Amino acid sequence: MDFSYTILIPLIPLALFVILGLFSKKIPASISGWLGSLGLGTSIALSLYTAYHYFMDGKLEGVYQTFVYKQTWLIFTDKLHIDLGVLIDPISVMMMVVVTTISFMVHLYSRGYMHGDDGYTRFFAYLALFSFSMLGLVLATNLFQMYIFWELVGASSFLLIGYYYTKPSAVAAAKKAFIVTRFADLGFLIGILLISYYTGTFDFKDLTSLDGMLIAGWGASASFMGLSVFTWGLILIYMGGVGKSAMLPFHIWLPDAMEGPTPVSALIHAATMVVAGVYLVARLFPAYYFVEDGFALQVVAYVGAISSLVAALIAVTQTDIKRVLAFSTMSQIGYMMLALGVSKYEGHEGLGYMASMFHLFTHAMFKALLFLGAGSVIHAVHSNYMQDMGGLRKYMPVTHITFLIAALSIAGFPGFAGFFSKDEILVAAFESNKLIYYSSVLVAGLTAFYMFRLYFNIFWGEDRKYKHTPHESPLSMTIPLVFLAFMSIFAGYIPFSQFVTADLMPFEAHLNLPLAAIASSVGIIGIIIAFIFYKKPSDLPERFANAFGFIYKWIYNKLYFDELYIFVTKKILFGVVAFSASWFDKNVVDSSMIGIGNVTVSVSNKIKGMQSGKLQDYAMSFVGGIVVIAMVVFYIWIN
Amino acid sequence: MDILSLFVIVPILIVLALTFFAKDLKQARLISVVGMGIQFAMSINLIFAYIKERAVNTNIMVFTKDVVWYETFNIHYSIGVDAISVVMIALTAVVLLAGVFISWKIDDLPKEFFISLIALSSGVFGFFISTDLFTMFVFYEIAVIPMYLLIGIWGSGPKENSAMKLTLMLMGASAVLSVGILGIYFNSNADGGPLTFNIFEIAQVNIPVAAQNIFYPLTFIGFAVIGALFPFHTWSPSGHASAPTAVSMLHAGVLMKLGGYGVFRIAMYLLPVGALNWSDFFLVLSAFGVIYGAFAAIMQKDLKYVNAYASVSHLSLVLFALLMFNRTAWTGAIIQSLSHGLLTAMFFALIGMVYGRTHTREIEKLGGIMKILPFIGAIYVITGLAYLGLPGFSGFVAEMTIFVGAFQHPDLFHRILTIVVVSSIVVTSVYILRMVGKIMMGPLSNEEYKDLPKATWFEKTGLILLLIPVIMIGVLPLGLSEMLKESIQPFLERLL
Amino acid sequence: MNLESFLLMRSEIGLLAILLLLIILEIFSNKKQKAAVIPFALILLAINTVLGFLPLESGELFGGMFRTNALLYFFKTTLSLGVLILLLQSADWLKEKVVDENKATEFFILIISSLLGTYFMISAGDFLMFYIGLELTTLPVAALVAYDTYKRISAEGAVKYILSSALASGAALFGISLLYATTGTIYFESMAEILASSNLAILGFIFFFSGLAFKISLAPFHFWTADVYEGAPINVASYLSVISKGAAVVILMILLFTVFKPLMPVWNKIIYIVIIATMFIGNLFAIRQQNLKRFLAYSSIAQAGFILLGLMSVDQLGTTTIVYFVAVYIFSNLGAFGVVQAVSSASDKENINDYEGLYRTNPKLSLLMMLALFSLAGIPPLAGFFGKFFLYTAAASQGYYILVFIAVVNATISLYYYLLVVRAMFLRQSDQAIPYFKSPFYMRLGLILAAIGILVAGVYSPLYDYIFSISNTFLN
Amino acid sequence: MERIIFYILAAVIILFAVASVTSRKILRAVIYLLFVLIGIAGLYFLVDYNFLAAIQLTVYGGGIIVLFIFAVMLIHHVELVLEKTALKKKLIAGALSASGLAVTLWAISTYPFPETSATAYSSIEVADIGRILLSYEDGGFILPFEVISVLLVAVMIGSIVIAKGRKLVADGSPKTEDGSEKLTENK
Amino acid sequence: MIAGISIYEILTLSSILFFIGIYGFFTRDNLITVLMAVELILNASAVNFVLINTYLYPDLLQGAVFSIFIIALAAAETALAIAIIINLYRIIYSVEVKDTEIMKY
Repeated sequence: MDFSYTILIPLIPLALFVILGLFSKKIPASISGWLGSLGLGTSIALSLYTAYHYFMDGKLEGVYQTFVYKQTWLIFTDKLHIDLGVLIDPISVMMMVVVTTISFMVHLYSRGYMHGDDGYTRFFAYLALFSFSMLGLVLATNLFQMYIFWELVGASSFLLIGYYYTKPSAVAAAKKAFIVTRFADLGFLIGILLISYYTGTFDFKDLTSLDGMLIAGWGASASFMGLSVFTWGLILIYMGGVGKSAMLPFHIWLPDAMEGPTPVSALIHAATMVVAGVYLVARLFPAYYFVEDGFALQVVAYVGAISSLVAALIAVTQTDIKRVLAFSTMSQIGYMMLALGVSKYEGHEGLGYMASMFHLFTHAMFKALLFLGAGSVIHAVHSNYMQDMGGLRKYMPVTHITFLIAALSIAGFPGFAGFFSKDEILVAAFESNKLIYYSSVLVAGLTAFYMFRLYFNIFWGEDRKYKHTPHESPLSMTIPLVFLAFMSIFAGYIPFSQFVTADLMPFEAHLNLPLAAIASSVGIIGIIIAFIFYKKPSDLPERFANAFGFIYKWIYNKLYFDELYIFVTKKILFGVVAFSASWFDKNVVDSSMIGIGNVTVSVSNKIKGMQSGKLQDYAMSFVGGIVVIAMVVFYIWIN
Repeated sequence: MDILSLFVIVPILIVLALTFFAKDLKQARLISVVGMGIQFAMSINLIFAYIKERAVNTNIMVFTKDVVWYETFNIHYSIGVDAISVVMIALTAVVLLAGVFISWKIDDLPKEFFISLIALSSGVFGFFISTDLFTMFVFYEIAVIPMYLLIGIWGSGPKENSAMKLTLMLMGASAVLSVGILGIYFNSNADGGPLTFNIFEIAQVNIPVAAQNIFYPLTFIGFAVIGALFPFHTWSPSGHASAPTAVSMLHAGVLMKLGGYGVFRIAMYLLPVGALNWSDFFLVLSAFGVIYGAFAAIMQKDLKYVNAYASVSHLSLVLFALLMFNRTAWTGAIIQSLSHGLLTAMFFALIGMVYGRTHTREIEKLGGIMKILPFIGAIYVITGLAYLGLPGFSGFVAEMTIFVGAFQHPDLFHRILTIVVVSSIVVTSVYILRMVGKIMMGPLSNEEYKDLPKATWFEKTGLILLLIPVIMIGVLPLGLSEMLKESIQPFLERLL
Repeated sequence: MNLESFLLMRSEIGLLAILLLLIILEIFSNKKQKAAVIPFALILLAINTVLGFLPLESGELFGGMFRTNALLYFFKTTLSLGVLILLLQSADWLKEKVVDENKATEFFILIISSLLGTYFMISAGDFLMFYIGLELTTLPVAALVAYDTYKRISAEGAVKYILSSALASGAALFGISLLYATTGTIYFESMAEILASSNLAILGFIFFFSGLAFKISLAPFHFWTADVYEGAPINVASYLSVISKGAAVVILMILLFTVFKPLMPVWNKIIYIVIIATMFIGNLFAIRQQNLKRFLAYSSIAQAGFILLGLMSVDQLGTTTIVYFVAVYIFSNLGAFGVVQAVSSASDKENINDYEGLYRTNPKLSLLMMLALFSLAGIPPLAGFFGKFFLYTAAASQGYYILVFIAVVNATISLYYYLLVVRAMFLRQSDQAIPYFKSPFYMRLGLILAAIGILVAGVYSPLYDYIFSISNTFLN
Repeated sequence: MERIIFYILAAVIILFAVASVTSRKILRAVIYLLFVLIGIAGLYFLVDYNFLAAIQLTVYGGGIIVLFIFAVMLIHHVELVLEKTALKKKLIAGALSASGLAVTLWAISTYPFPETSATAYSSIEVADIGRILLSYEDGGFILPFEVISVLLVAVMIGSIVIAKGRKLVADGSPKTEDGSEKLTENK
Repeated sequence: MIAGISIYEILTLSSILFFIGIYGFFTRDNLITVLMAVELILNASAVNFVLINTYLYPDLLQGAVFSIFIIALAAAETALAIAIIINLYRIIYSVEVKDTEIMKY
């Protein structure tokens, strides 16, 4: 079977980017939107075809095969070289579909949303760049290729967040996103260096092969602080994932990233880029699982669980709807992480892995939908804040319905996509770690609560004083909504375990009814509470918030993470390290160099008296010179 | 006339043409552009000629030529190139041509400006083609001294002091270097045979270890000062800040590369034992320089200072990589030299354009320029991203090659230092984004900036000239890196 | 001894002939005709210089009192060329003397007799000839220092010069007498055979050395230099700094390498210390100078320190390098002094400050000045670089790396003050810049010759190789 | 006998030399110098070098001393009394001279001069001197003899040029005034 | 050859004379007296030459002839020096050493 044509899937957006980027001034807005959508349309068609092709025929003796097409790009040493290419296996195909789908939807949507914007063409160029980078990341054949596209994704995210570059907050957010993720990527890079040093390869195939150097040989490697260096390497690589996926403690950039245009948030910060961390762990899953008995994987699980819980809590308190969604995203990605973390490898044991990917898939659909819906709302009312919204269901029926579907889906309402994927995660957690399971259930409830808090606040309640009457968005924006709503319902019925598994062998997954019941009831309780609190305006939420007092405040302020970071960066890194470096440079290093010159000049001034202008002084020094030289010489001579 | 000597002779001819025929600015820049254009074409030609020649010629150096100069001292005018010199020559030609374009509108003493610039270039070219220590040293000093006039006459701010500091520190370093060179020379007959300045003849000799230990640091420091080795880098920030745009470009882009090149080709190649014995000491210095330069750059208020400290950081990385003693790191070091040369030249060009329009370089006073000057803004952002090592640009290739190479060092201490150095990429992104974010993005800081003139065609030409190789290296690095690796082989054989 | 052997003294006889012709001219010409004395003398000297390029045998005359060989002969020609350039540069100044004071011919007579003195000094085969040559070099110049008889500083400089040099030559003479006491001969060759290391011989050597060190202006025997240069007319200062210093260096080298070779362990150390002291003193004083003549005086002191580096290598390399450097140094210094002279005669300004903005009014002069200063500082591709580098090489060839290191540090310091002048000319702009002026023909010719020397003497390696090929003649 | 004469002469030379460099009356100093020179001539007589002694007396006594006296009289009136030299200067100068002398004497005293035998010694005849002075063979001094004549001419011309009266410029005001005025400020 | 007097005594005498001259050079306030001190210095050397010649190397007359030249040179030097001093006197009406200090540093 030949999948080499898949290389076109990322290359089409690249071509788009080059064309739109180089000629952004020349191409009229109307054309560039269509051009972008068309390009992505081709990509999605290709990737769907690939998916079909692969999942139908990609098996050999019941195991999904991995296809690799690559070209050497840069050679470091005899063993280490960077290849660029495509790697076709279940998760990459699945991700490819997700990325092209969402990207295509966002392209379509943006044609309406960005209408009339100055940098319309530029926007589409960035989108194309992002799609290219993300696809390159997804299809990476080795760690370094992934790192390359990882960075590119970061950069396009920077460009897109900072799209409204005249807005200081957008610039700050873009910078923050870039720098925070870059700091995390530092870990990624060092991890790559560590792993590649000991294994002599970047290649995913070698790294995840069960008898490869990494998995088979970790026990023999050196250890550091009680852990194998391989474990350290994996943890460091995971640090990159933590950064990109906005897990604790590198999550702080994600809420701010909402400064970007809303379609961007849907594409990057909900559906695709932020799951890169999940994808990274999934990509290296055998390594995480087998090295040092899965210690690194446990780290993944706990980071995921904690992030998911913390994010859910914070989401409850936020009033900016995009921020609510951002924290929700973080929480859901935590879910995926923890699912991976609790997963095992073989057969049905690998349920968590499957669940994680499944959730990734469904989440992409409904979260994109939520964002696009939110975008539609924002587009209508020109505000991000809940207090500026209310009763919009009358004005925006399509948005309202699709938003509701998405909310139900994310809340895990039975029958919707989210229900199925979330259930699998809970089952996996239940089977392996009870603590994580309970926290996940709690998160499920919280999720339902804050989603419906959002929903009721926006679409129910009283009308606010709108500057002009809100109206439904144009067709170009609603069509993607409808499509995604469709997906948010029916994606759940895809038999994912047939396609995506840890050991590449399909297995039968069944709904675990008791656990599903618990989860959905918790979700429904959340919805009901939200209904009570927010269906009609009341002072209940306020009283509730007051009852929790400083805890509420603490959570509302996102646990003061931002402040902590600002303290560390501004006060310590800038204020102390950077300041002292530049002070030291100016006052010690430079001064000492100048000082050498000054000393020379001042010595020169000090000794000017030697040249007294007196003839007899000169004579004395003349004779003195003779006498001194003679004495010195004789002194040496006598000895 | 052979293909290499032309690189020295053409600039001299241009200087003469300028001296005698240029009457005003127009003629001066016409002659310069044509001359530098020829030079540029020659350098492109050289690359292809080199590839062709390399296929049939396995000597270390190709296009060699040897003319006895000072018979008494066995000084020869001997030239030749390997891949390292070829790419450096190409870099020089590109930056020079771009520099001439950027200096299109120099108003004060234009003829003299171009003369100094081009005289300097003949030194640089000569330096890169020499395979004789003495000749190389001569060209090195020729390259350094016009700097004084270039900064002193056409600079800005405290130009006189900066120019003086720069010249004295660099010439002081070259003075130290001359002692090192003499030390090498007088030990070049250790195995019998005549004293020689020829690099490859010396490389056949086992210089006594005691001598290597003494002369290696002298030679190293002599070259490394111009490569911005901490703590001898302080000439660089003030010098760059005061220099006119094209000069900053040329200096940071090309001249500072002489340091790394010299360290590699002379100090390390000729004194391998000394290099090994001293490596830890200089390694720590250069690693410190990487981090230190990056942090110092964060706090700078003047755009050029930011870039100057960034150069300190990036060039310390070159030295760091050179001291890692393996092929990959060395390849990385050379690519880093190239990449930094192009990128920093772009940065200085851009800063010059912004300064030329707004008459300020203070970060605090600038803001939102992108809105007014979209082309400059876009290139600025691209340059910034490339500078902080974004894939697809040369910086990434260079840094990654260095990091991967350095991390292959079998010694744990070296690997730990590598990790420390790697972390500089975060600091780099901090200062780059801070700078880009502040001056290009955000609201317009000053209403007066609304009517700033757009980028002119020659400015665009200059920038694009530099950008093309940056992207070419970034996208397709394999050919370059393989070409360099081949030329690194002799170093490998001698040092390890 | 036959008549043909007098050909060995060709250069001396030539100068003597010029002297006589000038005296005759002075006696038999009226005031108007005296203006012709300048071109006349210049042409004569030029002929003598050109004749110097003809090859000459080496040999001895007068029982070894006069010896010559290719190297000495070459050096004499170089000195002659130097004087020619110097006279060209002073022709303008001299015209004034002819008009106002009727003193041009005397100037030529004095300077040529002093040149003759240097010839005899370096060709000397015994201490008596050496001593007379030394005095003949010194005394006419003393008169020349006071040549501007109405200037107080000239008079003062002359007094300092004549008295100091009397002291110095007295000391040298005393040293010679002590050396005579230990060896019983005043002939170089015999003394070289007999001289053995002893306290008295060393003391004699030190006294003797101080006399030459005075001429070369080595610390601590250098104090007269600055005052005398400042007081003297520029061309006389120029003469002192290039011709008489260069000749003294060469004879010092010859004596050290031949006669005093047995004392080498001693004089090596002395020279070592003296080099360091001289370079530092010269440089540290030069930094603060405002008056260009004084500035160049200190610079020439520092240069003297550099020259001595060549003495550290007691072989052909050292010899060649010293002769070569002196030749190069003559060109460089004449270039610098020439510009000072040109500017001074056009505007009467001699301070560095006055040179501000000079490039914009007089670009060619400034350029030459820069070349000359860069050559002195040792910047390639100018001649001075090669000279200096070879001096380092000579010292390093004997393993004196520390000394070379100190020297290069000093070279950097010296670059600083040379750049101060460049800064004034090129970097600064001034409203009171010296206005444009066109130098007279002779001056331009002199400057161009110096410039050619600066530009060519380094890059054109056969010069050095030629000196090398002839410099073994006196060591063996 | 000769020994005593020598000591007397030595005493005369040293005493008058000291007197000559310390006397505050300038003309007296010149006369003391004359005595020193005469004493030295006496030494020459002692070793039978009469020719040189004669030259010493004529050139020095007859030439140089007279020159000095003329100079003194040209510049000052005869009875000029010099200022007292500062003690500090005297002390430094004395110490320096004394240490120089000490070093010199030490070096001389440590040198093993060969014992001289009176037999080898013969008095220096004027004829020998003359022959040597004009001989161009080995050991002849014709060349210095000639060269010194050039020197004397040059010095003579030099002295004349300097001593020659200044020409006045057309308007009659000597250049000296502004020349020296201006330059005195020029420190 | 002076009976009973060794070369050491001769050299001692001339050295003393030499350093008296040096001392005079250092201390005299008047240029003419300084010049006189120089004469002492030169005479010390001349004495040396003559007496060393007669004491140690009497078979050749090098020292003796040398001293003749010394005297001649001393005369020339003195003449020139006096001319220069008088020239100075005509400008500043002083021959004091302390008046020749305007050039310094």
